[in-house]
Amino acid sequence: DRHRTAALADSAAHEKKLNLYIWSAYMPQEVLDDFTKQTGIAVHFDLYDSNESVLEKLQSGVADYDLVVPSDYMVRILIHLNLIQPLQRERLRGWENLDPRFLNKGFDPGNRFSFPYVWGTTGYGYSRERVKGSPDSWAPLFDPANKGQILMLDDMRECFSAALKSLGESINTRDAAILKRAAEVLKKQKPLVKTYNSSDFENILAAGDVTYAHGYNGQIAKVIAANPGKFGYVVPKEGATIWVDSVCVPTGARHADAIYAFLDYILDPKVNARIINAISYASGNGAALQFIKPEIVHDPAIYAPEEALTRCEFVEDIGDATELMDEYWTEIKAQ
Amino acid sequence: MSRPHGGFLRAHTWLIYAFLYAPIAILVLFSFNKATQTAVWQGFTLEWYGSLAHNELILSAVRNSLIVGVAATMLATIVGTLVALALGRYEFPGKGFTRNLLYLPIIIPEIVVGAALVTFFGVVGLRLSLVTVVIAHVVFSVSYVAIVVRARLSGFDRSLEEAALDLGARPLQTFWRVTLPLILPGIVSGALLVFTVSIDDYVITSFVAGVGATTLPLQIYSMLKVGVTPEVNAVSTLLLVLTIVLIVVAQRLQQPPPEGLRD
Amino acid sequence: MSAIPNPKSVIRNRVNPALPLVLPTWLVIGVFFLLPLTILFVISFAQRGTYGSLKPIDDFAQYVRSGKILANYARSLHPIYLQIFWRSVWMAVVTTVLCLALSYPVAYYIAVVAPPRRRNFLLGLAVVPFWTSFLIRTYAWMFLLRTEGLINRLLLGTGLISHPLELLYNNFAVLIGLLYGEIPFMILPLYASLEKLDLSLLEASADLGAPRASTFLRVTVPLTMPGIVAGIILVFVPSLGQFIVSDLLGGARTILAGNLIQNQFAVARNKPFGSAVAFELTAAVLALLFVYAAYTRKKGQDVLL
Amino acid sequence: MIAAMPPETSVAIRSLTKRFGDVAAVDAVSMDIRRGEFFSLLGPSGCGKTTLLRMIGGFELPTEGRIAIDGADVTHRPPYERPVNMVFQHYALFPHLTVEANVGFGLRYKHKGVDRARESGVVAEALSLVQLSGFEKRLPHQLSGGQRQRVALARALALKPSVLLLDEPLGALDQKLRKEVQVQLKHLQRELGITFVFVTHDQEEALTMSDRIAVMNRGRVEQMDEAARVFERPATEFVANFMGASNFFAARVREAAGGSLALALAAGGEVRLPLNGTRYKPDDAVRFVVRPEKLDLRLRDLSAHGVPSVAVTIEDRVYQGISTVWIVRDAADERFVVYEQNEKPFEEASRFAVGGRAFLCWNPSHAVVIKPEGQTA
Amino acid sequence: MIAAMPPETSVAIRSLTKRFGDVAAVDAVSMDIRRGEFFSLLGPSGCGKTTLLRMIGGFELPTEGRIAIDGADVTHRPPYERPVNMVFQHYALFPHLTVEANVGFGLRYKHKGVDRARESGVVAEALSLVQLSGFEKRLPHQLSGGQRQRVALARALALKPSVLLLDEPLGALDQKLRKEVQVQLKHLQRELGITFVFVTHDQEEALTMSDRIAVMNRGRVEQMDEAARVFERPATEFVANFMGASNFFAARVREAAGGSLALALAAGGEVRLPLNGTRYKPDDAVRFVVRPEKLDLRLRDLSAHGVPSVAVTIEDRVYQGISTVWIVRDAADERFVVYEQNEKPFEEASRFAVGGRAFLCWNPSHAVVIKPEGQTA
Ligand SMILES: Nc1ncnc2c1ncn2[C@@H]1O[C@H](COP(=O)(O)OP(=O)(O)OP(=O)(O)O)[C@@H](O)[C@H]1O
Ligand SMILES: Nc1ncnc2c1ncn2[C@@H]1O[C@H](COP(=O)(O)OP(=O)(O)OP(=O)(O)O)[C@@H](O)[C@H]1O
Ligand SMILES: [Mg+2]
Ligand SMILES: [Mg+2]
Repeated sequence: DRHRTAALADSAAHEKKLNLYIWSAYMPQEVLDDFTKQTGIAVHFDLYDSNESVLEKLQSGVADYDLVVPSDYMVRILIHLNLIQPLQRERLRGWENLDPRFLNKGFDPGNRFSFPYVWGTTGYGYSRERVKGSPDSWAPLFDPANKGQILMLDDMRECFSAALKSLGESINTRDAAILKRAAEVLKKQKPLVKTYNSSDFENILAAGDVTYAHGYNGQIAKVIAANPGKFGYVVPKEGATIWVDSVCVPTGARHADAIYAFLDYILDPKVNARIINAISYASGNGAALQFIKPEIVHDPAIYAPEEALTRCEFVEDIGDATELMDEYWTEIKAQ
Repeated sequence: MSRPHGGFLRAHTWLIYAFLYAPIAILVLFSFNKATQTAVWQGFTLEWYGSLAHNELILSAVRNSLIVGVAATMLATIVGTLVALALGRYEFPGKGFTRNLLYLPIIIPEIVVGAALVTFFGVVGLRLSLVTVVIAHVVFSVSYVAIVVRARLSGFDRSLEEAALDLGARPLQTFWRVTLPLILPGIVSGALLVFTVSIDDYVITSFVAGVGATTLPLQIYSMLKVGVTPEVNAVSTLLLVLTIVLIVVAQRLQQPPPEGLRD
Repeated sequence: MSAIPNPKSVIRNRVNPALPLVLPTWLVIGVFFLLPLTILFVISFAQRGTYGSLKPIDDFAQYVRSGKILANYARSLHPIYLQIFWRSVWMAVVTTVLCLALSYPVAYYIAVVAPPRRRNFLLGLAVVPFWTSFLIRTYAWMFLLRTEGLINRLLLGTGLISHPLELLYNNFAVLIGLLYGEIPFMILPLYASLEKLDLSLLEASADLGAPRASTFLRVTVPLTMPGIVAGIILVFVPSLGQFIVSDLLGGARTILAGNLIQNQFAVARNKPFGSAVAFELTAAVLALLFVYAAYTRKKGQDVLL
Repeated sequence: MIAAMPPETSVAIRSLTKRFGDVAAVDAVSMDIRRGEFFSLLGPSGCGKTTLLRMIGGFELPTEGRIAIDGADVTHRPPYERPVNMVFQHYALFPHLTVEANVGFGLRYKHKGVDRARESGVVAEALSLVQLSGFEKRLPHQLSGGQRQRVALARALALKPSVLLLDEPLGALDQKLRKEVQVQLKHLQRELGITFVFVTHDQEEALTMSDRIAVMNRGRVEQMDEAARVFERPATEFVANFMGASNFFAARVREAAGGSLALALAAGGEVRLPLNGTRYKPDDAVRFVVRPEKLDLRLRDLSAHGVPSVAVTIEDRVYQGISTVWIVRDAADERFVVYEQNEKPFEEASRFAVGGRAFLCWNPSHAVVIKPEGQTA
Repeated sequence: MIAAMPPETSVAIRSLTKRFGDVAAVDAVSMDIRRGEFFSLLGPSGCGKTTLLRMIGGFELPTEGRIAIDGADVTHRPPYERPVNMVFQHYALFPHLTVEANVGFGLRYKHKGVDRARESGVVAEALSLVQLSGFEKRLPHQLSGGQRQRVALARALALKPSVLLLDEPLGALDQKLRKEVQVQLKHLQRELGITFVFVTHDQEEALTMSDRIAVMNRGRVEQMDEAARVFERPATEFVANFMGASNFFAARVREAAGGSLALALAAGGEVRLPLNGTRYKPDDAVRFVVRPEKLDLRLRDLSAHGVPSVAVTIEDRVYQGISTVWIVRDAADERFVVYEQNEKPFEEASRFAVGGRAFLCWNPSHAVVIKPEGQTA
């Protein structure tokens, strides 16, 4: 069946058409319009709400997308499952614009399959009104004093990462003993947690239901912007998870020409800056930095400070340890 | 027959309706909310309706949802009604099997159905699109119709159909002119159920939707990452108003049947 | 006049007229549901490989002998999971019972008391709320229930309570959410079978001295049993698999069967285990239905499909 | 409490009216049904019998008027609070219950805490009464029409209420079974002293069973009287007609004395009726009726012997088993019907030929002067 | 095609059986119903009339046996392919359709492409036939019992089928309306030459309307014969009984000559019956029956005049309007019933007192010797 898809691909290769599968609010319409104006290539795009959607769609082999923007760990999986194809570097102009800090990472050594689009961190947001001083570690999220004031992401890996980091361990450890300790921490933490939520945690923070909200920088940045001076965002000093959403080309993507035309287009610093200014995420394109609005570049909730970054890790698949972790997680939730 | 308890029943009914509409009121309220988050009230505005007008994403999502909803409802209603008739009327090989076949889609968790379906489409090489979405929806909603219509059929006065046949109507004509009108309430209920599950299905759709097949629920969930904007409330509100208007109109158009022993 | 179905009527006896009626279903569900499901059923005996793919089985015989083939099912019987199942079932039962109790009077009012020409209208009103986004509705509920939510504000304002009630992020909230979501699935089937209720039978019962309650229990309920059962099935089963409600309103602090499966598929990416759990659940529910069907057949009624 | 209600009254109805839209199904009906009496409602299809019964039973709220049972005003009481039971015209058997369960249905309410044993005893009794022993375990849809009707009957009888409402309870039974059940009903009614309000469309049934009969027409009561009187002395043309006394004679008063009334028949000839003529003035137009079985066909004119005799032509002859029906016309072309019981010994089979002439004779005391159509008693 | 079917046969039934579980509702019934004849099925409740009719109509598949209509075997044809229409015992009116629509329902199938105008014409005609003009727009549940039945009747009549099956079509009508509809039906049947298969539980109705009658008992046919003969010459005790001829005399053959049969009554006394006695041997036990209306009560013993006379005691007297019923017992304590039409002129009101003695006389030619119970014709 894959072969048939490939055959189709050749025929469709020169079609002036592009199907994008991407997180919402990652691609401003006007940029796409301009691209279409310049190249005559019509861009259609659908949105997904989780990396797993990408995996499912590509695994089905009948999804017909030309570009996807999954997160780091998913990139590794997609590579492993041959669901994305190597980039034809020679057809790409502007590779040098990419920020070296996010190249050649574990999930895609040598970036044979992907390049960074935007990146961010998972720390926590807090209410400046209720918290005196400015917290800088994971401690408050595990502090009984904050009972009922804590929101944690409803996400196994992120919660374990928080716990592991607070224990000074790697978030990708496969060591059962360490995982057990982390689980203990989370078990102890549960009574303090008001709610686990990864869908609209920012609103819950904004609404004042909780004081501390474990979460992705993007959403929390929006809350901070909407309520000037009321909220803050922390990338704890013990370190946190960092994520990069990378551009990949699915195996059997059919509109080769369009794809590379588009990749060139978004690798262009000015275009990239336009995108970033519109969506206010941190860009994986270093050269674009100079064109990006300063308030974005200097917002710690968007561009995490350098020294914090050094202590951050990417989430990676931990193989069979996943099952163990999952069992712990279930226990924690079920207790 | 005198029915003094009608009062209590009416009161209870309206209470339940209040319960059903309480969150809807909030939903509508927030479509006029200045704030971008759905959690805090920051004053009145109409901008969301304005921005909705040129939010191609949401609009096309709505379009898709309606297409899927209507298509799935029609197909599922037909298929489900037919099988209900078969189950209610006839003895045939594989009757028990059919029964359980119909229970499965309801029993098996959506996510499993979704995963199974997408895998299957992959195997047979059926490109994901609105079509696959409709198929999926029909699959899991046939049962709703079947179950409701079947319930309606039990205790059906067969002598009425016999009378029709006796008067020369073929089975099909008998069905149209006698059976159908009499089981219509069941069919309507079934159809309403299907549309209700279809129009708001997220889990399964998220698996089987393909290029250009983003339905409203998918659109909304995808917005989670950046926070759902009140545009969604706005569009929901519009749809709500539309449907209610339609229902009221239909109600007006329906000529009052002669009052009977019932009321 | 009471219905006189004719068990041996000719309309039934002609050479199988049922086939054209069931064929579409067999096609739709058989092809697009049973086949896919078989795939997953097979998968449920496999093991999760790295990156959530399936672990290749090099020596099948060995795989069977070592009992690995049933590993997933074995694992799902771990007390922790059993506890989860139990809690889910309990939740579902409570939901279903409350749902039935709340919906029956409504359905009765619409189908029997309200003037016929208003029935469709009322029916419509009962379902349209559910044509809006589930997520948004749930957010609305959160807005109503949260500590600084509308309800608490009102209660505080009226001085009925001195400090806010914890309405959100607990089982109460989950129950509200489940109830809310399932009510139409109870009302509609009930309506369908109440609408054809022969009122002269209620008269007869009343005439024989049965007070309203008895008439209800001995005549109305038995005659509408098909609708009741349909409603129970349509409510109980889905609320068993629900997970988003308990995540958002319950604060994801407890985990139900639905979440468990969801997590296996989406987070742990352990399809084999997820499927195993799902199929176990399915088997359990089917078993329940069988028991019930057998029971009713014995009593010569037909109230199931 | 309803005013002016004789103590022995079981069911008192006062100006009761029921309208369906603009149809007045029951129109200002008043009656006192006596305790323990067998009271029949007779009338053409659609005249309001069922509706009246349903209001007594409490299944329809009257548009106007009041109903009292055993002295208590029950106009707004629900059925289960009325000491009455009803046999429904369309049976209303519970389709989900066996014959047994149907019949036993009401017992537990009637006598609280009745033990299973007694209950099944009562049920068996009621069923044997309607000759359905052996059908206990059947479901209604497995019964024939008549069997269903009998189950409905048994169900009501089992409760031995103080007032029993029966809506054509024997309609679907063959004459033989019907006669038997009639006897049993009558017996039961006497024995238990139950008040029966009986709707039937069968005059003979009404006559043989009832103490009193109310004949209804278009929602109103035309005549209410002892069974025999309604039959022998119809008050209005409608009643006369409905009771099958379709032989109307038009005449003018010739001479109105105290003890008798001399009339000149429109068709010619004169008759003397032995009744108080003082209410009439000479030349008044009057109509009187003679029942078919009370008319006799003769070959000779008997007026000489003071027997009213009208010359007629024989138009038709219909064999009816027990009797033969003769259709004849007089000079004024009025149509008359004569019943003649078939073949008593020593009477030659048929003295008259169709087309032949004969004389219509009757016993003057059998002539009933009636009010013109419409006017009610 | 069914063997040995006379050409003029409209409905041919051959050893037709229908079992419900172990109940044989219809048991090996065979009959030829002639084209254009008015054929009645008579029998007690539950004897299988409806079931037989439903098989002819095509609503029940026979367990055994065959049915042919107008020469074509239709045993396995669906109802809509049979040239028959049925008036259902329980009406089976379409609750969602107006009276009009109910009656008009079948027209479009009967004559393809019938225009609205003609259709409504037919409907109006059918409705006026059953006197329901003006009810066109009503829904069934807004009709009285009798009105519903009449709609059902009109619905079937509107199609003017070649065979019309009527299951107690007049059961819910009052006698007056019933008589009128009977006349119209009979008229219609003659005019259109429709074959009527008529189920009734009313002997008189059967007698007045039918050409032939089949009396059924427990699913079997006891006697099938001209209307009058079934009545006058019942073949079995069951038929006699069912036809209301409940006066049975037990006797022994004294002397069996060619022209007459001398019997010694069990109760004492001797009678001579004018019939061929050659079939009997002296001392045979025989039973004969005399219809109630053919018995006469006399003060004197008339045996001297060759009139059979049996001494009886008068037990009871029941007024029945048209006639009076006398219940009497003979020496052997056998019970007899005598109908006496009420008060012909010049007969003193009541010559007999309850408890008094009298003689039971009859015309020997009215005595019918019958087969013992069970044995069918
Ligand atoms: N579906 C059934 N299952 C079992 N027995 C049945 C069924 N239908 C009819 N019977 C039985 O068959 C017998 C004949 O029924 P049928 O309706 O033909 O009687 P009928 O002659 O029409 O009586 P009626 O004059 O009371 O209508 C009855 O004893 C009845 O109980
Ligand atoms: N729900 C209704 N709506 C309108 N008219 C009705 C309704 N119910 C009864 N009627 C009318 O009221 C009149 C009396 O009906 P009812 O049933 O009392 O007649 P009935 O005397 O019982 O006749 P039958 O002897 O045929 O049963 C009839 O003309 C009938 O059409
Ligand atoms: Mg009536
Ligand atoms: Mg019958």
